Amino acid sequence: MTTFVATPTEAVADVEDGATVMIGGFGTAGQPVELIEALVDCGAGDLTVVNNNAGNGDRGLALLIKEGRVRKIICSFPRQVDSQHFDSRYRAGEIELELVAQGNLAERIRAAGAGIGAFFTPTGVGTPLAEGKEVREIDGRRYVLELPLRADVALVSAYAVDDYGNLVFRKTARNFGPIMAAAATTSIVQVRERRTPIDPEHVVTPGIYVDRVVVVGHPLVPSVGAGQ
Amino acid sequence: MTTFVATPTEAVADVEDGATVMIGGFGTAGQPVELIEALVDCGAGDLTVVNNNAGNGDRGLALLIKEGRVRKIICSFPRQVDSQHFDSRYRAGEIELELVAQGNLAERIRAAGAGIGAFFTPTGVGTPLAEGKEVREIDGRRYVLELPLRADVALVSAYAVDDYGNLVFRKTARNFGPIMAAAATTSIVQVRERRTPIDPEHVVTPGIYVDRVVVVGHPLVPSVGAGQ
Amino acid sequence: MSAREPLGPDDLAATVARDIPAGSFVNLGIGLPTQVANFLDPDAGVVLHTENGMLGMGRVAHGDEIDPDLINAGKIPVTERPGASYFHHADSFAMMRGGHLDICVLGAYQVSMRGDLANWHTNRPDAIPAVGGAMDLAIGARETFVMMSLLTRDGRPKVLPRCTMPLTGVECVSRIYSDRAVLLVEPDGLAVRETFGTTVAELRSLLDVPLVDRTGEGG
Amino acid sequence: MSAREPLGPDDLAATVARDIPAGSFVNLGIGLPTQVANFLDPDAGVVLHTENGMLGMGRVAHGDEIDPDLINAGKIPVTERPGASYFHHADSFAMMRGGHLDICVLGAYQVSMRGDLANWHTNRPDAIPAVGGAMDLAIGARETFVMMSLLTRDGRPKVLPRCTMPLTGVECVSRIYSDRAVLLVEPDGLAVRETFGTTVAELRSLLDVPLVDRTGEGG
Repeated sequence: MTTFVATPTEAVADVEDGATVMIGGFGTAGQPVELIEALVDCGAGDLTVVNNNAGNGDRGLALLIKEGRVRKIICSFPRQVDSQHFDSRYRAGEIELELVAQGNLAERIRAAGAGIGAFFTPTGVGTPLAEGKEVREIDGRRYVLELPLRADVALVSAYAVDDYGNLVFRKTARNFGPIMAAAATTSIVQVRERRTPIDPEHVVTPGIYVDRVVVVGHPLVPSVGAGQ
Repeated sequence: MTTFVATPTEAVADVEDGATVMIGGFGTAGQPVELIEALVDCGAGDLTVVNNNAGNGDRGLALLIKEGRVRKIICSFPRQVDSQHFDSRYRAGEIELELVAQGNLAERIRAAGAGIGAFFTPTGVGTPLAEGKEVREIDGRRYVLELPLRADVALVSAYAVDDYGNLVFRKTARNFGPIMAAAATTSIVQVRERRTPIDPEHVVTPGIYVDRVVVVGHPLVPSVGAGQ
Repeated sequence: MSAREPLGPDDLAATVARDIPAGSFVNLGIGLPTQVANFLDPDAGVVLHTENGMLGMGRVAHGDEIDPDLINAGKIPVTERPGASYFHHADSFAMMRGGHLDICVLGAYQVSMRGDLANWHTNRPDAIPAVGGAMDLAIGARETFVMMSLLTRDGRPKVLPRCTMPLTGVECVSRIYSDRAVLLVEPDGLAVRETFGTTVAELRSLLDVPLVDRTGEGG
Repeated sequence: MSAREPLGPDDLAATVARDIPAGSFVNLGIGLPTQVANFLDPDAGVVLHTENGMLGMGRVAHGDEIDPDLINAGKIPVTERPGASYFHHADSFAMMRGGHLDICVLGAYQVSMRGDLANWHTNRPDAIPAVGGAMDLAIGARETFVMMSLLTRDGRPKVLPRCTMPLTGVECVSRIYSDRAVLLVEPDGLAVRETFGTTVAELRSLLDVPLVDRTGEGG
């Protein structure tokens, strides 16, 4: 059942040290900046973070990394022109990196939410990212076995929520939000507006996947176009 | 690229003997009756059909089975109060049945469209439907390995299409349509209306999955409430 | 001995409904369990899932409400509640298999003392097998409640040391709601929570399984 | 010897664009290959996919068009074309991995004679590895075109008998569009379709791989 809370601080107050936290967004699009910064303030550390990237600029995930709260990051594309906080922690040996091909990252997250125990994917076969993993030929093609990726908490940014916790997203800010909400024990969502009703045909993430919502109005948007 | 054709007959004219044909619908909701009956008329036989059920009443899939065109059916729930044409063919040994748990059926179809080589599912473990299949314990739970289910042709009923082949569905008639359109080499879709634009946020099946469309207006609707 | 009579179908459905917490996400399968919906408090915010692609399913549709595009898993026309959503079959079963539903309620032919469920195939040689979504539901929801008569029409127990019919799922049932008793499947075996028109002693003589008494009535 | 000069980046992008059939679904990766979009005939109905969840991507956005919620895989603000659609990341990569895209165009550090691709990791000891969607794109589309210079800045060939850098995908490249030649990866090896400011004989001396001449110019 979806609970509405008043502030980002309240929304993330119970995230514990050592938690695995999925963070939506692709670069800054769909990145739940207010929730991440509330997480910085709440003090939880030793986190494992799942995100496509490893922070951009000085806000959001980059700030969490800068503050030394992230023990390990699972992502597909850490290196960017503005990933300086990750870069320096990584080069100093202060953050562990698990690199996952972006589609395998998405499918592993989807598998966790969908109750799939493991899946054979063609992506990564014959590359260093398949090393140590089971490879099997099926119907004439080689596949590598990948495991689901679960989290204690997902932090997601959506566009709007209705009174029942149903979510809609906006343009390419949808990206990882829907699959992360389903893969985490507790999903925490920041939205720009609360609007009821949402047409049942247009719901992207049903309320069953939404545990906690905070309306942030127009969120902070770090500058875009800052690299890959 | 999506092609618009004038009649159901034209839409299915190249379906060949021995083809594997996915047919959307759950019972009669979302069943592409006009396309199926055009398939009856076009004469293709020795078909393998993938559908949740095995026909209801005397129309659509039931008619295809009655006419002896179906060599094998892959489905989750053949036996219904109005599945008499399947029942008699089955009891006479004239149709082969591959029974698949409904969620595994949906996930196998989804896997085909998503390029997944195989997946471990908890559904069916310890039951006759897992016999002969690989079972593996992962993270303390047992899973059975299931393979993707592909088709030469998918017949799907959607609500509306735009000029670009994007589809929207209506209520629970959505069911298997989106995943079958993605799992078949050629997807053939009947719609009630052509309407441009469809809001990009509301598209359920992008046009990339839609090969051929025929507008049938208000389609035939067999009676509902006829059993399970 | 309990003063009460064995429960009729409506009272049984009402008993299940009382145990469904407010705000739960619930699947009521097909057939008898769908009657539980009639006894849910409309204000409790219980959200019904139907595996053919909908959350927020409403009651059965009548007259002009009937819409062939809006049916439940039993293919009965239904209505839509505020806050409903639609999704395709793979997403619907991902929701179930992924453990997102709190409770599903299923009918059963047999349940074993460790919670194995048999509800899809009677082993009759002339039967056409059909499984539908039962296997996914049985293992997918956080809790699986079974709703059935305790005995077959010819008086044989449906709760058994081991199921003799083909299984739907292994160790998946958490509670058995029957006309004569509510049984809890616990790690060390079955417990009787409540009896209807019978006693724990009588249940012990009817069923060939050990029963812990949690009725608070002794025995 | 060909009368033409080696191609500049724009001519290279135009050469790739000419080979993309009308109505194709295409992913242009990030960086250099995205320039191909500038040379596609707007009336040809080529639909661009960006792996961060969109079909029907339009050109780069400018000024007031810039919308932080609408970016491409290189995180550059873009626009939306008529007929666009949005979807989440798992659906987007399912589209790619499932073989639904006709063509993807990628940059490369190295390509082997059998079509192995290396484009994500230089093996430099201080490099931070980053793969993004490259591995999924490389093996997902029906055809993978590589767009690159034929030689490194210090003059070493990027088409090799075997890649020395970590692979992105195995036997996945179907064509190599370079500044000096278009090479086709065929079952029995590489073929030269076209040369720019060079000859097949010169290519043979530059590259340590067998080359079949399909230029129609002899040699």
